[in-house]
Amino acid sequence: MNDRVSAWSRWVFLALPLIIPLIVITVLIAVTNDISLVQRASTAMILMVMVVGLHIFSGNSGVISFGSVAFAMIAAYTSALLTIPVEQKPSLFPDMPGFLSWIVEFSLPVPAGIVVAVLFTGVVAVIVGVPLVRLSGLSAGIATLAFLVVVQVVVTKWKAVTRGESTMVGVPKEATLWWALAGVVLAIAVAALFQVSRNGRRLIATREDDKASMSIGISIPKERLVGWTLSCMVAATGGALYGHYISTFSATTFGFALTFFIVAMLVIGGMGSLTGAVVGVLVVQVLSEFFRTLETQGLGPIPIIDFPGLTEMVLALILLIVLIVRPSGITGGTEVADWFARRKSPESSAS
Amino acid sequence: SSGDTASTEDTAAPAESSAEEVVEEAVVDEGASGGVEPLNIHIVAAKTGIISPFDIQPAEAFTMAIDEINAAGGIAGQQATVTWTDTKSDPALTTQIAEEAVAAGANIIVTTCDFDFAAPAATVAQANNIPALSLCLGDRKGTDLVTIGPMSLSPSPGNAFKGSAAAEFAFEDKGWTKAYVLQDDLLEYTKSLGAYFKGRFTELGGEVIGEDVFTGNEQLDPAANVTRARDAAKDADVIIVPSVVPAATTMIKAIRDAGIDTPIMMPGGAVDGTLVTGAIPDISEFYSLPFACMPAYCEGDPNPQVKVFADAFKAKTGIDPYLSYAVLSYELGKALKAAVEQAGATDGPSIIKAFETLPPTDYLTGPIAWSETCHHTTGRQQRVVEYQNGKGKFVTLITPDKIAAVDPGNPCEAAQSS
Amino acid sequence: MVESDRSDQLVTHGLSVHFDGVKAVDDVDLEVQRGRITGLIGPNGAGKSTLFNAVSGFVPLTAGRVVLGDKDITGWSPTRISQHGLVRSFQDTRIFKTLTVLENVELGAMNQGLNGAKGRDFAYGILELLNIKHLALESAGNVALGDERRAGIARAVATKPDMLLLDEPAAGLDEDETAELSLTIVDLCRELGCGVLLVEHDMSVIFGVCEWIHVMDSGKTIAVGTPQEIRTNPAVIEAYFGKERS
Amino acid sequence: MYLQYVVDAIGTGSLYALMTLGLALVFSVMGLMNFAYGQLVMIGGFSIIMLRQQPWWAIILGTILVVVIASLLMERLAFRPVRAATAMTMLITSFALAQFLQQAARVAFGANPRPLEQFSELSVQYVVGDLFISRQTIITVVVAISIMLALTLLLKKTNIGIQLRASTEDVDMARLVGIKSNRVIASAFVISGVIAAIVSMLFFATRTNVSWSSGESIVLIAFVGAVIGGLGSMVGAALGGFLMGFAYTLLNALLPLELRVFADAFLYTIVIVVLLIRPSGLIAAKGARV
Amino acid sequence: MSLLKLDQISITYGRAVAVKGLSIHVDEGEFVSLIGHNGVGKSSTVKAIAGVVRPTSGSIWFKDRDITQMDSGDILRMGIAVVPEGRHIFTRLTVRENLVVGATISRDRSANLKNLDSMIDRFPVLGKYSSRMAGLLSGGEQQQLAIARALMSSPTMLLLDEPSLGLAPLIVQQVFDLLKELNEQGVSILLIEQNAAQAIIASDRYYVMRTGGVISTEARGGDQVDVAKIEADYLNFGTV
Ligand SMILES: Nc1ncnc2c1ncn2[C@@H]1O[C@H](COP(=O)(O)OP(=O)(O)OP(=O)(O)O)[C@@H](O)[C@H]1O
Ligand SMILES: Nc1ncnc2c1ncn2[C@@H]1O[C@H](COP(=O)(O)OP(=O)(O)OP(=O)(O)O)[C@@H](O)[C@H]1O
Ligand SMILES: [Mg+2]
Ligand SMILES: [Mg+2]
Repeated sequence: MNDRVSAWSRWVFLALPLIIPLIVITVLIAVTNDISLVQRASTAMILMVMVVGLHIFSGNSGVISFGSVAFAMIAAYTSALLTIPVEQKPSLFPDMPGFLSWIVEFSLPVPAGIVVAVLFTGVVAVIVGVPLVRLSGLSAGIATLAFLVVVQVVVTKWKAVTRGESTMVGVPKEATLWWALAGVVLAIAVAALFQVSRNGRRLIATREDDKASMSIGISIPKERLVGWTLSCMVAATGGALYGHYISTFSATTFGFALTFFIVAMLVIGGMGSLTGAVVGVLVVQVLSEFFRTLETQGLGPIPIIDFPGLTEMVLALILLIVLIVRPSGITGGTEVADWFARRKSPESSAS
Repeated sequence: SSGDTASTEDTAAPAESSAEEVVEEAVVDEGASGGVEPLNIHIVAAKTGIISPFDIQPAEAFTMAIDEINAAGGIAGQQATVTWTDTKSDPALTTQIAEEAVAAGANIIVTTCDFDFAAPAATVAQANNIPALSLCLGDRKGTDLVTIGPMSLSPSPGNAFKGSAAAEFAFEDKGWTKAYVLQDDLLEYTKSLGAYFKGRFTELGGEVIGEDVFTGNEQLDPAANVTRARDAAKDADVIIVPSVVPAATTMIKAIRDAGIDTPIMMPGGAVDGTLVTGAIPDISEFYSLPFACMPAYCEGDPNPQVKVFADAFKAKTGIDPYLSYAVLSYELGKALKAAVEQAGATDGPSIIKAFETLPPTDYLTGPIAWSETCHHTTGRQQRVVEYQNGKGKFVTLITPDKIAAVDPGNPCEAAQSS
Repeated sequence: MVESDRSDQLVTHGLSVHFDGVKAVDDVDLEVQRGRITGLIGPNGAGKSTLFNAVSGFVPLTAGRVVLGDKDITGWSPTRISQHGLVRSFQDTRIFKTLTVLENVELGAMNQGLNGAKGRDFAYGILELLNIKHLALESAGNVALGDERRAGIARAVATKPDMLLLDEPAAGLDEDETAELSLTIVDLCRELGCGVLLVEHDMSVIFGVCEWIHVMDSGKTIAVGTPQEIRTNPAVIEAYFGKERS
Repeated sequence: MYLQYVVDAIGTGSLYALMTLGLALVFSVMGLMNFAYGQLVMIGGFSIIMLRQQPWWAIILGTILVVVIASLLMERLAFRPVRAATAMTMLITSFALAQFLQQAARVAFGANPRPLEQFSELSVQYVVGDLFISRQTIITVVVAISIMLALTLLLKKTNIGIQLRASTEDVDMARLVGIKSNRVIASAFVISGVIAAIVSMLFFATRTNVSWSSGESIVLIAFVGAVIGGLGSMVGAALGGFLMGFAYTLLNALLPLELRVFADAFLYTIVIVVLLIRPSGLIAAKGARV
Repeated sequence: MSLLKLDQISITYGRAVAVKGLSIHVDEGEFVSLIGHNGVGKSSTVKAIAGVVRPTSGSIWFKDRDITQMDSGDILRMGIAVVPEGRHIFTRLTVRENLVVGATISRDRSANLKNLDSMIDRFPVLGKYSSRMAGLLSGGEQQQLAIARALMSSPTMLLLDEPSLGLAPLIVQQVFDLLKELNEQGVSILLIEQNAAQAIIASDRYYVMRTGGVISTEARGGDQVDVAKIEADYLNFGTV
């Protein structure tokens, strides 16, 4: 990157090449008014919020987290509890424990519910993060996975508050394509800001070499905690949006399947780069929607493939091939911004 | 259009709305009597993923019913179309597919057998005033008129009914007075079956001498439960295992391997059929309560129509029905025709109203009906099947006298108690 | 770092580090003064790097104390120690490989609050000093070994330490580069006003820049003194230089 | 009864220990946490069904053969190309592979669980005083201990073991000293496949069905066990797997009824605590210094 | 006839050219050193010979066979052993196991054992810590292990990339003595060294390399060479 550019312009280079095309695509899709296209785009962008959230921590710190879906779940449930219409609450939560009985007595508008849910999730993230950020490598992966299991069990079994195995219903279904777009734009903006910030750069240093970063005064737990909290809050935004988008969900919605799917999209896009997070979601979603179209409508000369499981199999195979052909992800861990920067010769910018 | 009648207020307070609806009914009937459009039925159920084993055969049976109806001239003279899109057992995708179905002009949405996976589609249907007919959902929440709304309806009698029926069979027919309940807490389905069994059993004067719980997923480790059962179930007349396959059969096998010979009963129809006889070929002293006794694994169903259905199903799909759930959705298909023809309209509220007022009819396994308060079926003749040496045998028909009073808000409690 | 806060010396008292059975460092008293370059030499495996690790907080002490200025820093975390002005380089560089050389140095500069354009100018200055400015925008993992080592030193220097611990900075440099580096170290010591503790096997560097030399063998101190004294110390010759040199 | 619980727990623990060994061997060889390992167990299950008409020894040999071939193919086609990639990429590759195999099994064998009754003689119980011990438990314990010792010896004492470990650490350098890394790593997959085949026979002996989803969840516990035990040694891995199974069964046995449904939450909370206390596992690998 | 011959090889990394058109050779039984400033491409050359990186053009011949595209294991089996830059010892193997692994290509167990004993003789520290994880050794100790490991394969040709890096002066002397001794026993040597004077004196012949891998000097080495003059030359040639 050019040495003259400020952090601000680095942010612009990082975020805008991702944000602008997304806005353009969204507008084009909205104009077609094709409900199924709108649906697919909304789902993809909400997932993208979660993937970008994961990237903020895992991508920059190099520490695996399988826990981000747990935070999405916490936020989805929190926002649901806050926003379900007051009239429905008594019948949905007849056994709400005393100390939470106030929840039954009011309901917030959805945007407020999402904001409160994200803030609350942030608090949980800090509490969980303080011990967990001390772990690295597979230990961190397993510990975050364990946290996911714990949250899942609690959500599944704490029937009075979460409706247990029963699905959460009555959640206002308000999230639209535009909400999803707003979520993604916000997520990318935040992620890019973090990446060019002092904290973000320090976190990247700890990813490269923990000992060396300590030797120049970087506190690994502190930097990780900042990244972790931010990451969980962005994932939480995705989770809350998801909740208000599908409007009925249960703990299994936020399970291992979603977790691995999100991690896979990050890796396929190229771990360590924000561009990778965005590209990974796009590629995987476009592919899987392509196959779903084949399955339900056929495509031009290709007839409907009505063989349950076949398209999933082929999709998994294609993802496998992508990984084999490009083990470091589609972007190889570079940013769009790097492609601009590479044009300039090092000599000219160093002088 | 006339579909606007069901508003959110109605959803929240179903009891007081009934009077209004009677008034509106006339309006609806008048407005729609002009002619019946062809039905555009969308099945939003899984062909793949974890719930698919429960969805596939019922969806096929439903399609078969509609095919038969079409061959015989259609619904009110119109050919109905059926489209089945795979939800892949994914709730988010389910929402998406349901909305696509609405956009494609569906007038009926058929949802999956499990509440968690059906709810997203049912919610969309409700929001658009389209009937959300479940293939075989047994959970109260799917049909209580409140959780989803009045558009949702199921051909199943519900878990309250099944659990109560099982308790009455155990206590009255078999004279079992001491039960040990080994509860699978994996699903709302398994939990409510257990709860209703216990409720009715103790109401009748039976005693639950012990309880235990397990989670019936793939990593189930039955050892501790079996060890405990060996001790605690010594005096039990019956061990109740409300669970689903494959965990249920793993647990039953472990109990038998441990040398415990006490009768075992599943108070519902999900652990049944070839899923049981295939897995434990020499299973004995096992009882279940399916909706029909399918000839492939069970002899003696009193209704000859069951064999006709099973043969037709085999002829259509190439495999025997491995569970009895297929009969439910088959009956649903037949009842749908009756309802539309009675309503003389294809808008959601009219069809639902017609379902509620259809007279009890024997479509396949005995007379069934729905009512304004209960969107599960009433009057079902639940079968009891006994397995000895790997063979199933029909024992008796049972319709419970009374639904256990364990869940105060259950709108079917009064409707189903005779 | 505020000027008046600066620590004037680093002292170890009876420092020992044992690894199940191996006495890597054994009862070492060492003193490094600010503004002066102290050499630490000894045969391979003498315990020099371990002493670095102990002082900078990377391995726990078995016994003894480490005092930086007026603070007892025994048991502090590496982060805290480096924030208090004691910064070390690594024998195997530990450069941030996927970052550019410049970014490596900028990260060092952040330790004393230099960020943004200020940090970058400062970093360029240090790269210039170490003669690797032309590599500023290269990925640090792609530069040749000698350059990588200089980048590592630059990164440590950018933190503006009070005490700078350099582990074999000249390894992998050829003779004229080594000579140049020696001069740079002297400059650094003078300009930054820091104390330098230097581990090096290249005697031209040690005798060229050190005012004071500490010699270890098998974890123990075997000699301390001026370059003249050490050069002729028979124990040091025996253990370290080899007979040919004398 | 408490003693009986301990016996039960030892049985479960040993099965997971065995599973973890197969996982840990591949990890120690190429730093790969093979999520698709569970699918090998599933493949084992289906091959038992396919071979059900054969005599028992043919089922055993056939299953081992099928699973070993599957394991080798995995290595050759999916993992070799990503060997140089990050641990994360390898993990996700194995995840994609697992998905693929699951769906392939779904296509090949249908959505429903397939009944399976082979090896059910293994669940015969012996009565020793007050205790019931199944044949399966005894065999599992014996097999797990022998395989653990055999693998430890293999890795520590034989040339191939040393070459295996060398290849893990630095494939380029291993080539430079003349190690045929491809062959060496493939041999680890063969062993891992044999273990998976044995696991599948022992595991399905107590089950009644095999389905396309059979392999998914069991691998998770083994996964966690491997990390808790510390991936540095076979003993550590086996210990970790064993403790997971052991603790799981004991929690199920000893928690009061109301808390029993939270058993998983307790187990995984313990996992987190253990990791916080010993981040690199109970038996940590040595070899890293500053 | 040369034993090892590099003919016009070029090596590039992405867009960066590390070596361009380099031709050098080592004759049978010869001790040749290759010196040059930082980053001129010495290590890249070694890696190309060893088969770790592939030259973009040119060819490498050993014992009259083209080894340019050969697998590094096969190159070793032909008799070329490498002490790589940065040691690359196997940190999670014990010291002894590192040595054993060095003898992978030889099936003669007794010869290997003898070899192992003689290495431990040479480098006593390796004997002292033989059952310790190699990653725990000090830098210089690891360097000694890397040299010893390469010798375990009884090579006919030895490539050494800065073997004296991190070694104490006394040990450096020992290593040079060892190299001379091996050379006298018929092992051909290509040595890369920063310690130019010592390398030149030890070798029969030396090359000075400049940026981009161009050879600026090829001259005779040996005891009688005027080191001061060479150093002066070297400085001149090295400065681009
Ligand atoms: N973590 C450890 N565990 C066990 N032994 C260790 C550890 N760290 C260092 N040692 C041993 O302590 C001794 C001193 O090592 P150290 O690295 O301090 O030597 P050094 O003086 O820096 O040598 P060199 O000049 O070769 O770098 C060595 O014998 C080494 O093997
Ligand atoms: N992996 C790589 N990617 C890109 N450039 C590289 C890579 N490795 C080396 N280079 C470049 O190739 C050139 C030659 O590097 P090489 O390591 O061969 O030099 P060297 O002569 O061994 O230097 P030194 O004496 O410092 O070890 C350097 O300019 C270096 O920046
Ligand atoms: Mg050292
Ligand atoms: Mg080099």
